[in-house]
Amino acid sequence: MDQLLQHAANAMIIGGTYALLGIGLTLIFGIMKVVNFTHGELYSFGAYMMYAWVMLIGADFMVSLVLAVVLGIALGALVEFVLLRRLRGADIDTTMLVMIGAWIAMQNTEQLAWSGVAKSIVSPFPADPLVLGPVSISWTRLFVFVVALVLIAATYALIQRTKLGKAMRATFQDRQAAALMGVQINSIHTATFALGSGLAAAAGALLGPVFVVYPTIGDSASLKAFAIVILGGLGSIPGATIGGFILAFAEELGAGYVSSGYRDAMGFLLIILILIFKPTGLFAQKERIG
Amino acid sequence: MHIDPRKAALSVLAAGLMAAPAFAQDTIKIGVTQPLTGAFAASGNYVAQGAKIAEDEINAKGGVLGKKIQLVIEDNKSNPTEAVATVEKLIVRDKVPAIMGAWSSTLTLAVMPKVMEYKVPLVVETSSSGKITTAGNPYVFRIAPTSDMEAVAFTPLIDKLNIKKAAFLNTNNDFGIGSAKAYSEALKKKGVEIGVMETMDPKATDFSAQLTSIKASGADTLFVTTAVEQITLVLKQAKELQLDARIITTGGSNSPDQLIAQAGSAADGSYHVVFFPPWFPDVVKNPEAAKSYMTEWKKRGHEPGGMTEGFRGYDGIYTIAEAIKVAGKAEPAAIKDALWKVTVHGVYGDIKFTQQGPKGKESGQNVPSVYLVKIEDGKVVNPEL
Amino acid sequence: MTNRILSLAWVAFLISIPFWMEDLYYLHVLIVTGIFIIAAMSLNLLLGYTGQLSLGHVAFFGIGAYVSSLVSLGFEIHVLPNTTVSLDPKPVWFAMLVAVIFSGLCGWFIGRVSFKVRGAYFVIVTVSFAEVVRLVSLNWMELTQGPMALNNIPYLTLGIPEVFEVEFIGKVPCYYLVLAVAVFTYVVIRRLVQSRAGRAMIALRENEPLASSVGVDVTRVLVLATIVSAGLAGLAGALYAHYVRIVDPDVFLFIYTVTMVIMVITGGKGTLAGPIVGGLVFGIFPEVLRGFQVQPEIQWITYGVLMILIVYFLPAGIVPAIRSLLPRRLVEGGDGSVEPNATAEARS
Amino acid sequence: MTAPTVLSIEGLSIRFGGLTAVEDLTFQVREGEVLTLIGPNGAGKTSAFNAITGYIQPSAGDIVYRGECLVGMKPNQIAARGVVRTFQKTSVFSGLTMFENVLTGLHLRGKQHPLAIMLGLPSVRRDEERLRAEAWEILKLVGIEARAGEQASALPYGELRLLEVAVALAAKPTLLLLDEPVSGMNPTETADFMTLIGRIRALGITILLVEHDMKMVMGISDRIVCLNQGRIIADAPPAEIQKDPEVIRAYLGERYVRARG
Repeated sequence: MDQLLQHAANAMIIGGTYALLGIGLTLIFGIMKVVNFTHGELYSFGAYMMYAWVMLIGADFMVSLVLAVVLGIALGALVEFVLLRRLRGADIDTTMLVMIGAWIAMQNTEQLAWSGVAKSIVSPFPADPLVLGPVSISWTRLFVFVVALVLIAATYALIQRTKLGKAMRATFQDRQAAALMGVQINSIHTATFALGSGLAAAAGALLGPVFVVYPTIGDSASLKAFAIVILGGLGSIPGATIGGFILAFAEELGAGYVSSGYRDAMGFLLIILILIFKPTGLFAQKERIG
Repeated sequence: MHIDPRKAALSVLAAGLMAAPAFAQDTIKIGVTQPLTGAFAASGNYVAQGAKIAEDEINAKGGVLGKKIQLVIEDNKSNPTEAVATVEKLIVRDKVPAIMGAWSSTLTLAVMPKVMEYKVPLVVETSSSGKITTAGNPYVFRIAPTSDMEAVAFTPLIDKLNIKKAAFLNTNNDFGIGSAKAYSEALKKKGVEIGVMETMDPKATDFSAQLTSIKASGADTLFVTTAVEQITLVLKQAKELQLDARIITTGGSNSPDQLIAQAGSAADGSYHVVFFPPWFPDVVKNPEAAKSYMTEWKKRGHEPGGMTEGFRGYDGIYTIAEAIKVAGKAEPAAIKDALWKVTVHGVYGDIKFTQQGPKGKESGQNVPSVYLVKIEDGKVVNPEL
Repeated sequence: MTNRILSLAWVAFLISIPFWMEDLYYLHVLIVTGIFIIAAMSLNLLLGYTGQLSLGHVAFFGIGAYVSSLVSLGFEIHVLPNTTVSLDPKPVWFAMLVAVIFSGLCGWFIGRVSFKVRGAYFVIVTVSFAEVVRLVSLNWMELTQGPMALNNIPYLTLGIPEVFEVEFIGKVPCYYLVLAVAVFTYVVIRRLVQSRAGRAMIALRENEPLASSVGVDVTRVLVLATIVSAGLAGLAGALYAHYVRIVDPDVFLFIYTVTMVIMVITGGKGTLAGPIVGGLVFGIFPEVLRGFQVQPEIQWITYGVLMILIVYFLPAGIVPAIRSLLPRRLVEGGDGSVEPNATAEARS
Repeated sequence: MTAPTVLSIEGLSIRFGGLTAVEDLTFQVREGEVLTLIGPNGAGKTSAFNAITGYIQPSAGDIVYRGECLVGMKPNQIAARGVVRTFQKTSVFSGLTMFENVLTGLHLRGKQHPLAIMLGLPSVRRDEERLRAEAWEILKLVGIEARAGEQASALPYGELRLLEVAVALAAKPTLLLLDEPVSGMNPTETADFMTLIGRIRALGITILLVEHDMKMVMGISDRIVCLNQGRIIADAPPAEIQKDPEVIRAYLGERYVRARG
């Protein structure tokens, strides 16, 4: 029982960042119809920015976190502006190929810039964990969890309460109608991609200090994000949020009670189950076939 | 192959098209394959840095057989198939007469059939799996200790550390599995209870699930076998989960100074099996070699934590250079025969090879020293046992 | 007719290479390139002809490599507490055959499951499939040795034991083996796409509703394409395993799928020559870069940028671009010519 | 007019969400006739077509073709039973030549096993030769053989529409459904198309037509079914339809006057 509680605590904490990753990807897909293969690179970009500011420049941890996210947003906007804008209206395969090319170029630029040796980021939190009965949680992870929840809530508020969010939702529902109503589709696309990228960078910046940073961390982040959005249904934000937590629990319990080697396989097992029993994902808003 | 003038002309053309860079043969090339990227990148880079120190020292002293040596270092990306490709390239394209590599046991085991196929000697500087020298590959010469040697050296310490119940967390590759096997057998012989044996993928970064199970098992000592990147994470995460068990890392790729730098207080209280203790250079067999290496390492501004790893590359290159000297020519077969005759006063100790493996196709195995160090209050100390 | 002569000249040139290529290393590069070209040709069947962007293709390549290795090495696994399944080592040619069939069966299974969904879902499902297979190969250590890799894989021997045997070890025999398999693959794919089945695949790519209105069974055709494509990819994987003689779970990495995709789209998807041209470009290009002492990262960055540029500026690929420059007569044939007496009227 | 019924629609209803496209539709098509469905836009004609050919599932009702229920079958299964359609929006394989389009349309007539194809058996080569000859026949029948080698995407509109019919004919229909085949054609082209329909009829193919061009409808139909708002308001030969007050009110009125004048 004690062990289960500890596993559950571990899962909740990782689930928060998974949800961030998933929401970012699902937003970009839902609004832009782009399968974003660079998502994981934004994640590792966030983590490397954290390393650069905290470890190389010596900036304050919190300031660095904000900077990493802001730079992630900027990089996302740049990618959208340079690569995707001219492809608006192109079919999904074309944009996907471009994103794969961008992914390769970005990952190897990172490898060139930071070398293949893993970097670790020192966090300012005390090393002794918070102990709650049988469960112990490090302060760093707790911080990660809280920030992730705040970011999820902020994203919800942005989409539900602001003018930008309204325009994004309109674009999601019907791009042509939105354009007719005066929504600047170009700006919405840039904003969406920047926001999604910012969330991925935030996840990377948060988890960087928990784990280590190396150039290919983005790959597994991308794969996890894919699994999460399939679980939740492409384009569904609540789906991505809940999907993130489901994936984290599946992984943690699978690793704890089945076999640690299959930790990463759990997400894909879930995908297969979902495909068999509910092919539209748990929270899909639109028909997926066709 | 039959050659006629026209074909020869074509081949010149083709060579020109393919832009083959031709090097003048006034150097002796030595091949090195190391994981410079990927899961073992930190260690691989340290070994390569150590090898370059040896290259420069040897060349500063006039080289070998009147020629300078030239290292051709290839990145095997921590991947066995890539490792084979690098060896293929080193032998077929660069035509090196000897190779040092390939860091991890899995990588070394992967390249062994290739060196046998091309009959080029391989000096193994790091790998610890027993299989390497018992596979019947007469081109393999290992200067690093095997896991069994480590375990034998460790046995007297079992009582002193008062180990009652042990748990294992190791990578699921030849290095980790071989080490866990050797240590668990040694522990069992001493009557120690073996609890959970958890494994991890060499690329994994989150061990909270494994550590939670280990914590629940109630072991008093946890043996961890992997490279320094993962050890850092294991120490940090063990502290986060308040794992009380004493952590002992095996295999010598643990770079204690780097652990102190990166894991901070989480490293306190952990023990580490190393093959070179730069903190007390006077206890080693050849202090002059050790000090010369250490001075140069520091002078070059390399990561201090890498010193316990870099010396492997340093010794490996010295061993090959010495064999070339003894052989009198830079040819694979001659170097292979000469390796049986050399004695190198290296950082590992006095390196010389004894026969191991099936009769008639023995591999060479060196018997180096093994040390156990402890991290206390952010410093490496000689544990008082 | 011109086309046939050109093809034969091209094959004759390829056959001649080992006679004048002095440096075995370049032969090695050509062998590996050839294996990837076979895989790319098989991918082209799905990507180019049926128009399905399958990004899990490396799964079939890797399955072929693992199956062929395991059958030729033999194995023993414990499935249930008291049941062991074991297989004694089998001849390599047999192992390769099993690999092709097994990969084809995997193709059938994946086709049945994943063609329920299209578009982005299909892509993600195929990526996931490759990842699942990689994780299985990594963790089912009793069978696959996990990250320790399957080592010492035997090489192919053909002929009658102790009478006449060819051993495919070393560069020259392996080169000819790969060349023969590549020609075989080309012929199979060419026959397929120029037949009723191939036209049905192209019909799906061009206009799925119309295709089904004239009686094309969408699922059946897609599954057929996947089976053939998977089987040929498995063959490429088996060749790879018996050439490099080691397989590890990284054979399933996404980057290899990407390499195949780049080859196909650079050369020209949906053309027979496309994967060959693309494969040669991307097989030899890294060696040229290496000749200029370019770091591997820069090489990969160049790949990525090239891929983007091709999608922007040469979306159909190199082969169609060249074809549109050449006078038509030279490049006739290829993709289905008209009935003889129609040709003159129709294409004059 | 006592030919046997080949297609029988019974109580067909089609709903999308809350919207009813077709309501309780019942009519029969008889062997060898040309039956036209008319009605204002949104009357449910195309939805009925889609349901008959399996592109959408009806919410209720039966579709029986020569004694076999088509409901629940996939389009290709329905095509295999001889019911083939064209699409309202021009739909060809635009990347292929005209000849290749028709050859592709011959899918159902081919007899080639995948293994035989890959082995390159002579039977496959013979089958291909046969198919090519048939494709050529169809191009000639439709009258577009002169441009057989041109890519479909480069064709003028009128020929594209003919190509659609050729592709459908290639599937060897016994019942051909044409969805507004002459929309956008000029009068000469329309007249030519009417003679083409005559040639198709002569082959013994039954035709179900949706069309707005009243001159053509009145000229070639044996019988006309008029739909309005998802329901049948008339089912009669052209001469009677022209006089039917409800048809005139709902749909025909102005159009017909224009077509006559």
